[in-house]
Amino acid sequence: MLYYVVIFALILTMGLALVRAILGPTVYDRVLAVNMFGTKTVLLLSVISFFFGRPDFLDLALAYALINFIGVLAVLKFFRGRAIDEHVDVEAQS
Amino acid sequence: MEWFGLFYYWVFAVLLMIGFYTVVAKKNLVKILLGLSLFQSAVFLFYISMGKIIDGTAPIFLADAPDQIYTTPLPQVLILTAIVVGISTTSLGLGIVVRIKEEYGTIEEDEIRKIDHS
Amino acid sequence: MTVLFGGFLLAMLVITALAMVQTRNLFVAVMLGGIFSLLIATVFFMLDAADVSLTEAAVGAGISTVLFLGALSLTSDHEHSKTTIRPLAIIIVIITMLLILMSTFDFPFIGDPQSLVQNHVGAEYLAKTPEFIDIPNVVTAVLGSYRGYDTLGEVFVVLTAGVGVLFLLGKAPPPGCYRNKPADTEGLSHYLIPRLVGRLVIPFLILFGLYVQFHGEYSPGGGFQAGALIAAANILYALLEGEKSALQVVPHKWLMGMIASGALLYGLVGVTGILLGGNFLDYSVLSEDPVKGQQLGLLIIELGVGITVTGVLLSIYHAFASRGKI
Amino acid sequence: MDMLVDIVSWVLLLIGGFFVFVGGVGVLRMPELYTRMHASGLTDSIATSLILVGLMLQGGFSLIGLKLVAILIFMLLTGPTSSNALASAALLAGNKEEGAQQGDKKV
Repeated sequence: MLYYVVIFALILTMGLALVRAILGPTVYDRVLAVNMFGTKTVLLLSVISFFFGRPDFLDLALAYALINFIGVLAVLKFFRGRAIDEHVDVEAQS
Repeated sequence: MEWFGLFYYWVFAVLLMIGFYTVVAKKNLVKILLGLSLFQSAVFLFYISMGKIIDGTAPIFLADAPDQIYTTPLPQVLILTAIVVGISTTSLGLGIVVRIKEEYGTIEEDEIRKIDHS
Repeated sequence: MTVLFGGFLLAMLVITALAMVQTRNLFVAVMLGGIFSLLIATVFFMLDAADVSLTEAAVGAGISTVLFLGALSLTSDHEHSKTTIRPLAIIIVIITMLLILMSTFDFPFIGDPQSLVQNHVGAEYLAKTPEFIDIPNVVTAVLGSYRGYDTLGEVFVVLTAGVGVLFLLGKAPPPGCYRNKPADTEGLSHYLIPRLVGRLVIPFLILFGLYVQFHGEYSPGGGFQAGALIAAANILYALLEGEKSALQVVPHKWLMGMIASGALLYGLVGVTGILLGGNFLDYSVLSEDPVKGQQLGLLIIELGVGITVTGVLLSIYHAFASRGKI
Repeated sequence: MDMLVDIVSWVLLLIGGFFVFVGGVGVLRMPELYTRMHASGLTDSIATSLILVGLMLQGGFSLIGLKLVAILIFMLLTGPTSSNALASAALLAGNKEEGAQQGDKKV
């Protein structure tokens, strides 16, 4: 069964991304790792649902494919809010 | 190979205790809430791993396989509702943390205690 | 081999949890929490819990991260306290862990067909569902029909939590604790590409939410998951276009109505059962044919659950996002 | 004919798995943020396409195939967009080290 090979590659890559998420060094590296982890999860769920012989469970992968995006946008918004805060601070000091 | 079946329970115990330690030892309130959700997830894992059955599949009937064994649905039902309840109670906790920050100016437990005693 | 994969995933789960507790940057902790959620959803799927995995997918990766980030932007994303190692806490934790680990040796092995969990009511639910309710997804059947009281209780817990958040954050903040930022009217409209793609995704997200809601009897899904997905679609709109436009699409008044009416709908189905001569939450009297009645009841209560969950999650998000802005 | 489809699908899956792994190594080993983003962004798209097309050949024409197409389309849309959003967030903040930003060297 060649599914094993694909699942193994995906889980190994998830491990590598996890190492990157823990090491950092910047927060953006971690967000990148989380994003990559999300894509790998979608692929892993699709492959596993074929591997288990229940391909009707692709709904899960579809849900993740749609939802993962929101996290990254929230991060973008979070940083934008903080940048505006810093800007206000600088203006208040001058 | 059979002893490996207990591995899920061991991970449950370790995760539960990581969450417990965070709740007991950490002083940042948001961190405590994160620890609480870890604790919760550990319990979820425990319930779901209890429900697993060998050679079983998810409890959604297949039309063309009369002899298929299915995993028991009850733990899944309990955990399914608990996940959504968990996120709403966690956000209630976050609401309290935000209010504490507004009143005290900090979300560290020891600093709050200092302000209370002075 | 599957066991090996499970072992890998569980090991990663523990490593993520440790890293999450150890880091002092709360933003990083929230990001690692996202990874934790993705991992545990995969583990749930490997343990044959497709519905639970879908719930974790809908709630954990998107909404949970968004809510935690919203709270962090109102407080602070850095843990100030010095990390003092507390010996007493560690000793207590280790002793408790050893006790739990010792007790695991008395547990049945994972997947043991002889264990109590497999032979109690669960087996009965599996055996009786085709006869009484006749839908393929037993999880939905147990959720709505056999354990309808539980689910009603859970819906009211969700409702109470939502009302609690609204009470806590409904009062205007004390003066001077936020810099009175202008309300977010533009969202991420500076970022053309995310905005364009996001707007493209939203309708499909809602469509998928409705599919999960109404196809929940035949595939993984149901009111809880659908509620989270539709709330996520609206949160995506709020992120892209700003709070104000999102509140124009679904105003506060509607949200309040949704929170109450979903739970009420659920309760009303129960009361209708009494009026038609059955018990509370007994759906078989809703139609001539008891099986049809059960299916009708399930459809309506799932709708009620979905409406309440959408309303609660959305109003919690708005409460956090519009805090401290004029 | 079935045999041929199977072989093609396996080959696609294997190449996809290879690219997944290459992307993982790239994210771990590349020296700084933008190169890492390059590694993950490119391999994500190609690996997703290869693996999902491979699965599509296994699934055939059905609801399953349709769902796979939907997953593929959304992944191809949102993946690069997330990379773009992340890169703009990093540029906006000047991609400072966490330590410099928060006065805390060890995180």
